Amino acid sequence: MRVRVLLFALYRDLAGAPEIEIEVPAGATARDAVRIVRGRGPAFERLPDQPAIAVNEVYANLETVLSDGDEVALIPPVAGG
Amino acid sequence: MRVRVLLFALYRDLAGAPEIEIEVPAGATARDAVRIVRGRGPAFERLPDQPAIAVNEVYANLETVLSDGDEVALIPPVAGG
Amino acid sequence: MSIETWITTEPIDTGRVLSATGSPDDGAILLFLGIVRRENGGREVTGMRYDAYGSMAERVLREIAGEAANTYGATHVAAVHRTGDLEIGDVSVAVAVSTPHRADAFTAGRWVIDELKRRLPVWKKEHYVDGSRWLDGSSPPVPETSP
Amino acid sequence: MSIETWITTEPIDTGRVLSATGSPDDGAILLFLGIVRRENGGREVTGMRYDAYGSMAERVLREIAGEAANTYGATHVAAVHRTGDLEIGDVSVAVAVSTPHRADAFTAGRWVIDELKRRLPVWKKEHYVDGSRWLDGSSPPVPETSP
Repeated sequence: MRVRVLLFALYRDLAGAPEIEIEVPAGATARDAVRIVRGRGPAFERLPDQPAIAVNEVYANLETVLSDGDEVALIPPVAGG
Repeated sequence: MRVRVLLFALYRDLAGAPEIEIEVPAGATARDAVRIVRGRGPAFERLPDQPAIAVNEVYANLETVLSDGDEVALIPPVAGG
Repeated sequence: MSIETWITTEPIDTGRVLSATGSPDDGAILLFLGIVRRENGGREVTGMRYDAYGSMAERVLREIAGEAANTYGATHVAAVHRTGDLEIGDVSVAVAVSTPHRADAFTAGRWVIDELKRRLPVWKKEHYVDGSRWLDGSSPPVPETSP
Repeated sequence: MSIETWITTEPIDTGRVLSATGSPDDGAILLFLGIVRRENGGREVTGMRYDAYGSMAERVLREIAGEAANTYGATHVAAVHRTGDLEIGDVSVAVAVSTPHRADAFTAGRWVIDELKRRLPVWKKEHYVDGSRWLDGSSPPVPETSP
């Protein structure tokens, strides 16, 4: 199944891309998705291996099981205001 | 010497007057002025005998010695805002 | 640092209060508006009369604003109190502060409102359908010894 | 109760934020504006870029406003965050709340600002004469167990 991974702010600068589509096996967790993204080359490997994430716009933990079409965002420490 | 005594809000309603000029002896304190005002008739006697006061627009206590021409205000509990 | 305070019988111009604040060193502006409510202590309020010892209130309000600037590092403080006959929904008091750091804006703004209730020579009479009364207030801070 | 929140790249219309609040049951309105400062940690700032996960930020901001209304009895909550390139003096965030009782306006307004810093997916990059950097932020509140 396919998931869309979004990168913001520092993570976007590190990876040099705002988003990436990846293929994950059935039953994959957000942690698996992060591992796959980080395997996409040296730029992506600069991303943290345990980032905060959101799945479909809701904060979630890395053990969250993904579904086809999910949107997974890697969330750097937030600094609004 | 003469001092002007100002009354506000509840005190004005009680006394039925916004202000009153009184004659006080040299060396008189604000407490003396209050006593003289309260002696001006039944309406004035309804004023408290130990009100908070201001002398010349500054909070002062009842032992403050007055000077000729001073403005003494009897200040009901304040309720701004 | 700037201080702008006034007592007025006219409707409070909140835009003017707000625009009295803000400079390149400020990270926050806080505006507080006190409003005449329809209800108080379970009774329906039909209107409110504010009386003030005008000249002293001007002086005390200016003092409070200056103290807020000194104590909380507020760059600008504007405070205005309305007097006379007010209707439900009317703004009775407006306070605006600007500060370099954000937490200070809340602290300074809150402090100004609290002090103003504690020592501004202003009184309010609430009107109801069946009468009216002067609201209970706070004993003002009279000094212990003579000046 | 009304909630009005938005994320925008346009200058924040503080009048609109303020006018989203206020009703006959309210005794207080509080408006807070966060502003881009000229100086941060001793360095001169020349500008600021705000990035956001826009759709999620809209959702989180709405949640925060709703929680403020429920928790502090706020009658109206309006909150807006600006994104994109901001200059010194620009308003980056505006929060307005109205409440029946005055102390609650300060508490609710402060809570909205604190929560927004804690969990709104927004980031800021400060520009200096000699470079720029993403500012340190807070770890967002990720749940301990899977939903």
